[in-house]
Amino acid sequence: MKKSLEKLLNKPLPANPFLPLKAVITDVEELAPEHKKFTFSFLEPSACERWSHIPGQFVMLTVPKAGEIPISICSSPTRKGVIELTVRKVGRKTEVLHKLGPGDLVAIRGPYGNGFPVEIMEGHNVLIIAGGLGIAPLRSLIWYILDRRHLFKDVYLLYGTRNYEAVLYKDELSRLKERKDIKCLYILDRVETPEDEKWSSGREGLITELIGEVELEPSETFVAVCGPPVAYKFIGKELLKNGYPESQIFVSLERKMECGIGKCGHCQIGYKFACVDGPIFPLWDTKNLPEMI
Amino acid sequence: MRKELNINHLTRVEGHGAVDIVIENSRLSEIRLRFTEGPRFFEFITRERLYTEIPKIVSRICGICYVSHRLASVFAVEDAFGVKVNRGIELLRSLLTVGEYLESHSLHLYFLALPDYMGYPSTLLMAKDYPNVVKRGFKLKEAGNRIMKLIGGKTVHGENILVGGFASIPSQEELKKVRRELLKVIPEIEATLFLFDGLDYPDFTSPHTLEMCLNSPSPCLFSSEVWLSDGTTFTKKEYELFVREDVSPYSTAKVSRVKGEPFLIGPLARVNRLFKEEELHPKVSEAVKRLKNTFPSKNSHLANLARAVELLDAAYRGVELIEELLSLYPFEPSVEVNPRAGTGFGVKEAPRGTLYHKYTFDSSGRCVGANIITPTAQLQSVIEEDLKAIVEESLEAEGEEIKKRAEVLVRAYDP
Amino acid sequence: MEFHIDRAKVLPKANLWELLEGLKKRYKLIAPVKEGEKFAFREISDVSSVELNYTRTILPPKKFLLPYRRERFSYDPETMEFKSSFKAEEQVIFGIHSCDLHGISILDSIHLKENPDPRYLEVRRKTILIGISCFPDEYCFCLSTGTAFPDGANWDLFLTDVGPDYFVSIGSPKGDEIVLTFKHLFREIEKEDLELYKRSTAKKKRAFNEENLPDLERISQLIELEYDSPVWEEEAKRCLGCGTCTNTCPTCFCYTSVDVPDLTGKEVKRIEFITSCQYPYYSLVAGEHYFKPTRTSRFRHRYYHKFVGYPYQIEKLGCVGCGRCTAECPAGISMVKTIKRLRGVDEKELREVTE
Amino acid sequence: MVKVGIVGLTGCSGCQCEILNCQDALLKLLTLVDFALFPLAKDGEFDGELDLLFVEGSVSTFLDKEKLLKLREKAKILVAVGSCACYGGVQAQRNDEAELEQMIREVYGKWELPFELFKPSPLSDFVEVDYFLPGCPVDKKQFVYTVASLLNGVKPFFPKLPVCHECKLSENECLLLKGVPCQGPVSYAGCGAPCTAKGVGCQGCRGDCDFPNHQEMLSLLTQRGLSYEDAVKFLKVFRGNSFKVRGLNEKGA
Ligand SMILES: Cc1cc2nc3c(=O)[nH]c(=O)nc-3n(C[C@H](O)[C@H](O)[C@H](O)COP(=O)(O)OP(=O)(O)OC[C@H]3O[C@@H](n4cnc5c(N)ncnc54)[C@H](O)[C@@H]3O)c2cc1C
Ligand code: SF4
Ligand code: SF4
Ligand code: SF4
Repeated sequence: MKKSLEKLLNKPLPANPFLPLKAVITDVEELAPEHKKFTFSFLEPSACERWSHIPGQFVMLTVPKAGEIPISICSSPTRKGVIELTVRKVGRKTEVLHKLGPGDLVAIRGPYGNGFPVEIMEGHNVLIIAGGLGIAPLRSLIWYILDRRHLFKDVYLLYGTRNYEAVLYKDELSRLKERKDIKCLYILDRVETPEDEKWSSGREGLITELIGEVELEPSETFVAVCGPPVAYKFIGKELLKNGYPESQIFVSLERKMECGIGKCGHCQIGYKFACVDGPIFPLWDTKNLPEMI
Repeated sequence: MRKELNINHLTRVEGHGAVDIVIENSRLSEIRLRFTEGPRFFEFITRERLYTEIPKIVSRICGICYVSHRLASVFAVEDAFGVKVNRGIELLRSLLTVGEYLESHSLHLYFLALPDYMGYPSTLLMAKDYPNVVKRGFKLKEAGNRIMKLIGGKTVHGENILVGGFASIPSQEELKKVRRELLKVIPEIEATLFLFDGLDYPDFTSPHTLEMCLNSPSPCLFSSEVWLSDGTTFTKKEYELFVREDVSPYSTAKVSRVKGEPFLIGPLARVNRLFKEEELHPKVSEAVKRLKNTFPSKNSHLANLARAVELLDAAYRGVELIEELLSLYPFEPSVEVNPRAGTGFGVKEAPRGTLYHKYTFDSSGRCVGANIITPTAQLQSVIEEDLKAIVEESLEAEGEEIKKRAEVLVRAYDP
Repeated sequence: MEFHIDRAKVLPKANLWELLEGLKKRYKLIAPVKEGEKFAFREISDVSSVELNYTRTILPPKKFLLPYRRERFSYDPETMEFKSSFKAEEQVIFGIHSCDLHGISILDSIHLKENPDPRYLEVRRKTILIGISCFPDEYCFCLSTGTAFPDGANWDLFLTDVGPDYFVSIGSPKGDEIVLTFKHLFREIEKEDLELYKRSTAKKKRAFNEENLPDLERISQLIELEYDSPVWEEEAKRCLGCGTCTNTCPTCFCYTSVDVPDLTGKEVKRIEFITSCQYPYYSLVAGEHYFKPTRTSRFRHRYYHKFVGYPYQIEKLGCVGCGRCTAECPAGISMVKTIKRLRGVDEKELREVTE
Repeated sequence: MVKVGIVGLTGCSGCQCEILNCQDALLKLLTLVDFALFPLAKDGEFDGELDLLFVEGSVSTFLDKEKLLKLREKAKILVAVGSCACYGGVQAQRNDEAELEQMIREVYGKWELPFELFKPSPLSDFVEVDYFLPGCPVDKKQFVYTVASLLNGVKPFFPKLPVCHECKLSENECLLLKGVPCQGPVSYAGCGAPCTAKGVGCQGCRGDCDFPNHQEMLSLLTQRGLSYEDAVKFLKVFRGNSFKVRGLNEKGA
């Protein structure tokens, strides 16, 4: 028998990585039609203490009776004790979740995935690009950066949505606009109502249009992108055109997942697993990972 | 004064039926039994299909007696092609029929008929008060289901019932298990027999004069000869000469008559024949001696008791069939089938009555013509006659009561 | 001179049945049996049904380590208390061919290394693997994948047929224990046995037909470079997407999990069932978006995962050359032929080269 | 209590029979739901709202249609049970081959009938159907799972895997490889492949799996002794109403 296997077989039984922790919903906020932000707290106080994550990581959330779903953490690790998840109602399990309210029990395991390389990003400019629900994991990054603002150079946030109604974290993002330490550019697919007008200052179009307006030295900048799968191709192209290095552009990818820890296979992207090797990938990987975007 | 009584949906029957009764000046002026179920064009959809598809398609005529439809069509195809199966295949087919009777008769007795006599709208609702009776119903059904699943592959529409035999056959161990199970349900069937003997059947004499069934000591054993209670017998090839079908002016089922008369088929006709000809299985005969009701009978309601008698027959036959089967192992699960042009006939006793299939094939084995006569069609006129009689007897009663009596009667036929 | 090595013994063929009887008494014994024209690993109740000269079973012995359908947990949706009903049994899987042992070795890497699965670990610990030598048929290509022989990786005993006897290699302390328990059935090795053993190895190698072997040299690179080859689409046209290739593969491990509530809603079972990358829903995410939308992309993915993915993840090829995916494919699609086509060698040419 | 209805239109009652075979589930359900409408097993008409309605059978008569439309209005959730309700059933297999008039003439010998008919059609031709449980008959386990899920407020999950999946995992010898015509590769699993376990090829009673490769299926069937025409008819027995050889699987190529 090989030594390596002998070692593996003789290890004490590990804790079951599939066993989630009980958590309770403490708050639900309706952000936009079909989009709700849920705040959770673990029932066991020590679990709250122990919890920490990196922006960009996700959890496996058990929706009682319906099943487990992978959801990005949208709260920042710098704010201890709470986990916030923003969930769009798209199907079987999310529908059931949307019916739950404060006091209801769920179960959570994680955090999983690699998260954004925040430590490497320190000391650099950061450009954050969010499309639609993609703002969720990036919200975690935004607050992480803002809470440790001194560690980073200039920060930009580009955010595109369908219209004002679909904008998530409306208050929070409006307030960010006021701040001096982050530059926010918002755009809408359609500007129709006065609210739309106010939100994007009348800007209508695709998020790619904003990239050219960013005043950052590309080689000194890390880019974090999250949005619908179809958007990556265009955003990537535009970023490269503007001189951002491929190895400094990070995208968050979504795949079907059943386990979160590299066992079920559903999330394979080329030779990598989105759950353990991702969900954050440098754009450079697109060259090597067919079907990535 | 004109009174119209309509039963728009007969409940607790397998098909869809309605009864219209018109009473004028305290006299029955019109009565109609209508089958409202949509036609499914079986004689049409079997056309141009290969002979191998026929049993599968006609299986879908009825989900409760699919074994009979499948086998009747298989007999017809084999008749057309001159196929002779071996004894083992024949016995397995009989055993399948045992399964079908156990399931179909116990379904009818416990789930469709029994609530009428126990005063419940449904057997399911009896479960609280009579859990054991309900469970016995399930248990008997299950015994039949297991046999059908074992041989046919599924409980309903098992696909392993083919022209020429079977794709595979059960092992001896599996058959022995079935035998053990059959022996175990025999006491339950006896209990059923006495339960149904003890029920309060309405006094009723059906006006029909003619009864018909296959000439065989058990519906689980096959025959190609048809028996009429007036002493006539004829072969399956002559079926259409005797049983004449007409399109009904108000029902989706066709109407049949023999010698211009309505005629009784089904469990009561079969059991009546066995008594008349003294052909009852000896073990069944023993049990039947202890019953308070007697056969032959013209009380249509006793079809229910006749079903219970047949259940017992089926179980005993099943045990015997398995014994013979075990002595035949190993045998070929199927025989070769070579299609040729021609017409074939198949008759079989389905749980609710005699069934007739006829197909004509071209030389490559594609169907070019079909005729299927179902028990429901053949029962239509005899049930109508019965209804007429029962309504005339009940003219004094309340409308609801008349309806109720009519329903119970129709249900006894399990159309 | 007395010849003696501790890592091997000789089991005279006649003694095998007694060994199996003995094992059956102590453990759940699993071994190949014949079913129809094919073979399957089954729990054995009568050792005389064990089939020693089988080609390949329809399903690999994987099913006794990772059941195709298993309950991960059950839980009470009110309290969110999770319960695992998982139990591992002491079992012996007897008669595993070398390729399947390598297959298990791949599963070991997946389930024991990163994020180890305690369920797998427990089963694995309680399972004794006894291999047996074999000869290739036209579908086997384990010589190319380097899995034709057990390399001392993960089994307990390995029986090599050397004519009158089995040459028994001992791979683990557990294997040793078995030999000790049944001492009387084994004898020491003699020099001739070693000769016979070597000869049988050579004999197996020679039994492969070059035509049935793919060239797997730098296979990862080949698959990557030929990513856009028309061969994929041509082969995929015939693919039914039935999933047989992955379901029968000793190294495939993908599964889907669903929560199944009972009628009363008091208990929910979380069921994992094996699935296949060949099924469209496998890569379906919200918005009806299929990441592998075409038959071609699904077809290609299997090769990609086996020959690029596994090497990246666990530094081993994901294929052990057992030939099941080819032998069982209803459409007759052959892994070896696809690889040969990708290499641009068509069979006629190949014959010309070898002639 | 949750009100459940189980009704049949034009079909063989095999599905309702199969439902009655779910002994354990039924006995449990009796304490959980009210079978408000179940004509096969229960008396009484019911006109109220239904939480959960299971409909068996195809729509072939005017009466069927009326009944279905009325029931749809009363039912919060409508589940089509069995292949007749989901696809039209065997009776719809030649819908594309002939006019209604011809069908009626061949069966009744005349065209004028006292009732209005149309070609056997699936429920979804007339009303919105929430869930489909195909199969001829419906599978017991799937039925119970569906009821359990819906009672718990969760939608049931039915990936449309091919029958080969269940067939292979039951470790059956592949029939196509033995030369027996089998529709497993293009048919929707969920039955547990009972037919192939008996050595009978899958007859496709549950309709198509996701993105079926009909072209290759047909060519495999013709290699197993069926003429192309017979092979098409073989596939059409249960999918006649929806089956088109070309153009059905654009996504699959
Ligand atoms: C790393 C990661 C992070 C995510 N973060 C968020 C987030 O922050 N907010 C959010 O709303 N959604 C997020 N998602 C997507 C979310 O997991 C799916 O929308 C959810 O699982 C759908 O479940 P459902 O039962 O409601 O949908 P279903 O009814 O099951 O199906 C709807 C669609 O979702 C797909 N889907 C089903 N299960 C999964 C699964 N386990 N993983 C991915 N897709 C699936 C189905 O294929 C189908 O197309 C994330 C997904 C991943 C992989
Ligand atoms: S890919 Fe095919 S040959 Fe290779 S291990 Fe899997 S089933 Fe065997
Ligand atoms: S027998 Fe049919 S269902 Fe089973 S694997 Fe072969 S083709 Fe698929
Ligand atoms: S194997 Fe095919 S024919 Fe048989 S039940 Fe399943 S889907 Fe229907």
